Amino acid sequence: QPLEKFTFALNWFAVGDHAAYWVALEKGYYKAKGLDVVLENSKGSGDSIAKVDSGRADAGLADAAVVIASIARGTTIKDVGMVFDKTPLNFFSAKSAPITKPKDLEGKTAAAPPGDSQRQIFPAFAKLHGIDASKVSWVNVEPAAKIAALAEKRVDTVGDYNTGLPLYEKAMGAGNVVMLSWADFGFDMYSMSIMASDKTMKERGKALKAFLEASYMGWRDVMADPKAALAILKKRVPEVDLSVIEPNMMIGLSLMKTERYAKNGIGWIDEKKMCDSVDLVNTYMGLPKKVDCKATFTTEFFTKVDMPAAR
Amino acid sequence: MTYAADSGPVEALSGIDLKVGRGEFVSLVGPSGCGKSTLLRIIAGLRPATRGSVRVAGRPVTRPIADVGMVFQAPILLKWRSILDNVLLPAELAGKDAGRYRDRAQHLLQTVGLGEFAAKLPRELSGGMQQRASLCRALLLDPPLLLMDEPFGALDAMTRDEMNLELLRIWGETGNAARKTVLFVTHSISEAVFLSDRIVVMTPRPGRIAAVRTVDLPRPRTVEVRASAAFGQLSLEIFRTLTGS
Amino acid sequence: MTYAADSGPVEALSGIDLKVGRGEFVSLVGPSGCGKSTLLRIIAGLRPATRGSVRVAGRPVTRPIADVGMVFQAPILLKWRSILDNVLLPAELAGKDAGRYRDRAQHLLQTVGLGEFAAKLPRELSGGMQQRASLCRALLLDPPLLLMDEPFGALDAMTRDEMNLELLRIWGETGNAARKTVLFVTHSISEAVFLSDRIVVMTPRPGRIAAVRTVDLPRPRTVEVRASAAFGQLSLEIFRTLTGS
Amino acid sequence: MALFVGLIVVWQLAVSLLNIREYLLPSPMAVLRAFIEPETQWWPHLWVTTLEIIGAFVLAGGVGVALGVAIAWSPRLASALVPFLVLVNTLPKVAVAPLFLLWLGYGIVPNMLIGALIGFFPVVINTAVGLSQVDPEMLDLGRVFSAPKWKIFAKIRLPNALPYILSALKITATSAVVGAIVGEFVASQKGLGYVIITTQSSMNTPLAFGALVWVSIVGLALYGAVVAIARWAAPWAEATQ
Amino acid sequence: MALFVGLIVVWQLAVSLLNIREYLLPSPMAVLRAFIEPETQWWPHLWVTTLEIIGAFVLAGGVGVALGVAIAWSPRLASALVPFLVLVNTLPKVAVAPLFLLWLGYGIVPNMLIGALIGFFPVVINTAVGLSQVDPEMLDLGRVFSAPKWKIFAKIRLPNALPYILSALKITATSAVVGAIVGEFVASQKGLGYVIITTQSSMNTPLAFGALVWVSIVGLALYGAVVAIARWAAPWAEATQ
Ligand SMILES: Nc1ncnc2c1ncn2[C@@H]1O[C@H](COP(=O)(O)OP(=O)(O)OP(=O)(O)O)[C@@H](O)[C@H]1O
Ligand SMILES: Nc1ncnc2c1ncn2[C@@H]1O[C@H](COP(=O)(O)OP(=O)(O)OP(=O)(O)O)[C@@H](O)[C@H]1O
Ligand SMILES: Cc1ncc(C[n+]2csc(CCO)c2C)c(N)n1
Ligand SMILES: [Mg+2]
Ligand SMILES: [Mg+2]
Repeated sequence: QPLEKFTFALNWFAVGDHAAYWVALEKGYYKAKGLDVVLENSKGSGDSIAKVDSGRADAGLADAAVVIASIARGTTIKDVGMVFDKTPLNFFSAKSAPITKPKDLEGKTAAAPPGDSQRQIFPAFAKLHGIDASKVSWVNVEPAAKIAALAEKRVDTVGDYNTGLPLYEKAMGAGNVVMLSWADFGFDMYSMSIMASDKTMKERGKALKAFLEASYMGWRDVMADPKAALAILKKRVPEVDLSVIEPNMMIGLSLMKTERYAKNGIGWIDEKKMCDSVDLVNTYMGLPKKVDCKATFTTEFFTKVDMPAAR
Repeated sequence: MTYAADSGPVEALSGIDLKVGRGEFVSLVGPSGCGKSTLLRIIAGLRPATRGSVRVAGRPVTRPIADVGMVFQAPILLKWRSILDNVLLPAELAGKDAGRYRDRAQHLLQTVGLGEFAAKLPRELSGGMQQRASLCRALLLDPPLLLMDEPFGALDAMTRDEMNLELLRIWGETGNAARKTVLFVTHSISEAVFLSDRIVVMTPRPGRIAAVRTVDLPRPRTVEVRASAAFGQLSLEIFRTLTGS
Repeated sequence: MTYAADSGPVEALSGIDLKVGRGEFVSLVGPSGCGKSTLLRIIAGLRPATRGSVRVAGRPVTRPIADVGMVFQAPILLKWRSILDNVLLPAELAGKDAGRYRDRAQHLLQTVGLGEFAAKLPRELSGGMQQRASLCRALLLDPPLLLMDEPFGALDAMTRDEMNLELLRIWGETGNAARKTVLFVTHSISEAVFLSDRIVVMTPRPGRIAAVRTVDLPRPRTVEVRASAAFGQLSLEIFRTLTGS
Repeated sequence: MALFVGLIVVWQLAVSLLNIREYLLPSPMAVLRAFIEPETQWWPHLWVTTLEIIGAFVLAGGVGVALGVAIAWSPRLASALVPFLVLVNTLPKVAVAPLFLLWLGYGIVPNMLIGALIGFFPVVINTAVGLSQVDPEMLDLGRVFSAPKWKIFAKIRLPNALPYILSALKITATSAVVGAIVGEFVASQKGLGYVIITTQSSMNTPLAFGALVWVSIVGLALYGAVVAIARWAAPWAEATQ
Repeated sequence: MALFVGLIVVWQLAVSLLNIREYLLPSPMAVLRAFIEPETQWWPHLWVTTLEIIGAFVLAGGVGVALGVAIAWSPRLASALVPFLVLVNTLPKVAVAPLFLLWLGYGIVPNMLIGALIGFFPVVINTAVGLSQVDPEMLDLGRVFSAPKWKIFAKIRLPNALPYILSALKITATSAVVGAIVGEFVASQKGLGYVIITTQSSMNTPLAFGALVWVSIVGLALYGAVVAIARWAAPWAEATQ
């Protein structure tokens, strides 16, 4: 029986966040379910969403905030699984001028590519902590220049997933990077998620479900044996530098090893949290129309894959 | 004919009324800047006349005419082509098979003493050699009408005399082939007298026709004709008309 | 002097041995392609001689010499400059104050009949007019040595005669200013005889010196001199040397 | 003009008929709406970007001509400089964005520099080639009047190369526009590139296209200005457009 | 050559003395190590990118000359086409590349197209200008031999414009390199641009610079080839470099 082709659009170039898909590929989980999976790089969530929505890819990775916003702009995609259960949204700063609490942000200059959720959702974070969002001045930077912007003190802080810590430490020295993780300050919102198009959901539901299950099995294996997962990643994408990708992946895993995932399985989407996230986007992102929470996600294709016991 | 220019118009020609018969050899002489080159260009259809009209072979000239061989005052050789390929240019431009004209081109170059230079580039030739090459180019397609702007101006006396004889042969002075019609600009009165059936003498700018002289010297013209008293007399008369003395 | 080219070397000059005195007017005549232009270029230091050497004012020539006025065979006017600015070019190039030469330039243009054309661009001039403009350019700085390559080739007989007289005046035939040294290439034997102290006759390529004739006609040269029997005799002799007859 | 209108009609039809999503390619109508929407403050962005473009253009032109002259001046200089310039020009500028940020920081001047860096090469090459495309007889003319080499450059070679240089400036006018925008992509707080990247990543594509319309307007204006200046500076080099 | 060695020495010294962090600008030694590291399989990447570059170059050259001829051919065509081409060229390709790739898909051919899109403009402008820079007497020559307009174009205008076209091709050679890499930045599974962006996102800067070294080598080789071909195709247009 011939394999069914399934294209999965990653949200970026190879990083630790993507380890599971390479592991599932390497271990033949996709093949076992009759899928011939192709992993494609993208340049950010907008790019991966466009690919999925236009049918160039069948499913993909994207930040939930961007997924929600895109629905307001006419895409017909939905989140079908979650990657990070805890939010990775975060500000990095230098130890010499640390930003340890939200109030510190006032009067500072922050850099981020405009597409990053930190940038888009910041007004919500500011509101939550009663800081004046207009007192933070934003600089647009090319993703490749984010780290340099902070390391070379061109800005006071950079908004970036906390999974990026090892990259910043590589540039600035271990212990010289200060994090302000939004999750630590009562801000809970979905972020990295798996989305699929209506077309895939309607016409290829079985394949989608199979893909998700195999991917979660990949995640399970990554959690069980990160070293082996990294070896696979390195084999598949020899250009990565494991010395930073390893800790990068480990932080990602820490965002997944939650009560919720332990209970419901890897990739579970919690309706309340999702709807809260939609509310935030509706309120703060200046969308042309409000998005209905129901229209943004479905757990129809979810298969429970148990998370290995935390070690 | 008036040239419009940023620096003001220049009236180059005025009230030119001239009829040249088929097979006739007519020379134009006149002071520098009187409009000889302009006149040839108008006849060839390269420039529109500001006033008046030109007819060639009965048809009014409104755009470049066909079947004409033109020797410009400057050689205007294409610097990226060998001399031979420059001579072959008219065949290519007219959509003819250039290959079939190679022998003729080579032969023409031989005639003007450039046989060995066929493969050279224009810049490797002396001024006079370039001028001879451009003559060959004009002759390649054996056109019935020749417009020649000082074709021998850069040649030494001896080469020039040889070329004159060669031109008369090509024109059809001897033999019974149909003669070509030739309009020939020159600064040499004796050349004009030697070659022509008629000589048109022009006034300084704006060029008008000062006089038209018929040259009733016997043909074929030979060295003896040139040495004759009638030749000298005619030359002197033309000189006088030209200088207004 | 041998030109190296992809298509094989061309020997342009061979065994030239010539001494020109200060203030002398020497003409070069010879068949087209015999190396006259090449010789002038070598003397000016624009081309290195393959063999042998050239000395000007006692100094060996290894690079372009100073204080020389050169009229090239083609006018070579800069198309983006007006005629006046073209004539002023030598002053600018030599680092002199061009403003101080404006009157002289305008005057020179007047002399050659181009007074009204000072503001025109080169392409608005006829062939002969361009040549005259390039003559003015060579004369601008009043150089003691003039190298002239057929400066009057594109001119009608009458204008040419006027220019000849003007050149002699400039050279210093009359008056007691120091005469210029002139090397003058021409295809006109009578022009050479009329102007020169000596005439160098060259052979066909590779150019050698066939003969050097002293012209012992009285100066200042006038229309009468040209009509004299001695003039005719000399011209004929030169013609014979040239044609080898 | 007709072509333009036709193009816009085709665009509108394509979007309507093929049912293309607005976030991918908004219809001309949608772009127009975003463009004239009073909420968007275009002027500050337009001003910053225009400044950057003009600065980039002037820098690229000046440095390009200087380098072109240097290359044409001496073969030794050429063989040393050319590979280096080719190298600089083949380097994808976005890839070295962190270095820009390190050395130049962000703001108007760095973006000018990035724009100039993206646009200078055509001027160098065309200037060098143009300077070498001179009739040898004209050089003889200069040499015979014992002009020093630099004067021959200034009075003969350079004016002779002007059609080449002007041609390159037309090219560079458009590169300066792209360059300034790319500079804003690398790092910026204002400007049309900033608007494009910001709106694009929140999938507000109509507004991004509105900014692209401004970019095109500035580009066409600069191009038109260069063409006009070229015509005025070198009327003898009558170009067709 | 000497300049190159000098440059590398300066680079090494700067990195050592100024204490520049490796992630920003690795030392030449570090780059060399990454470059020759046997683990990295350069060939497949090099092959893909080289193909893209050559394709982009050939496309840009071909289409550019064709458009240049069209523009020089008729003033009406010019006034319709030029603004459109200027517009296309001022559009920052990085901004529209995702759109582009969405339509064309991913792979070698779309990246060739992006490269060609980035590189075609100099060829258009230089061709059009070159075609217009013909001595009017030469046109008279063509017309007097009753050549049809296209023959005058083919036999007189075009060879006469060759120095311009060749100059533009030199420029385009480098643009094609940047273009192919930019295309790979947007979407790719292979190629030097892929290596750069992948290594950059894991801060493996020495390897990214290793890829940049390859990019430069390919760029210099293509440039050298164009110069050599130019010299062979138009020996009369002796350029200085
Ligand atoms: N393209 C042009 N633009 C403006 N004026 C021109 C142009 N061509 C020629 N003229 C003017 O027209 C007049 C006649 O020029 P033309 O070239 O016909 O003279 P000519 O008789 O051939 O002179 P010559 O014997 O010196 O070649 C001159 O005054 C010249 O200045
Ligand atoms: N640049 C060059 N490269 C190669 N050969 C050349 C070059 N210039 C001249 N020659 C050759 O040198 C010889 C002499 O040329 P030169 O121009 O000196 O002749 P000339 O006596 O001035 O002829 P003319 O009276 O026709 O102007 C010719 O055979 C010519 O082909
Ligand atoms: C280690 C690491 N580096 C860069 C990114 C890129 N990135 C940061 S936020 C975001 C989503 C914006 O659309 C993306 C793609 C990443 N994910 N992980
Ligand atoms: Mg004339
Ligand atoms: Mg000569």
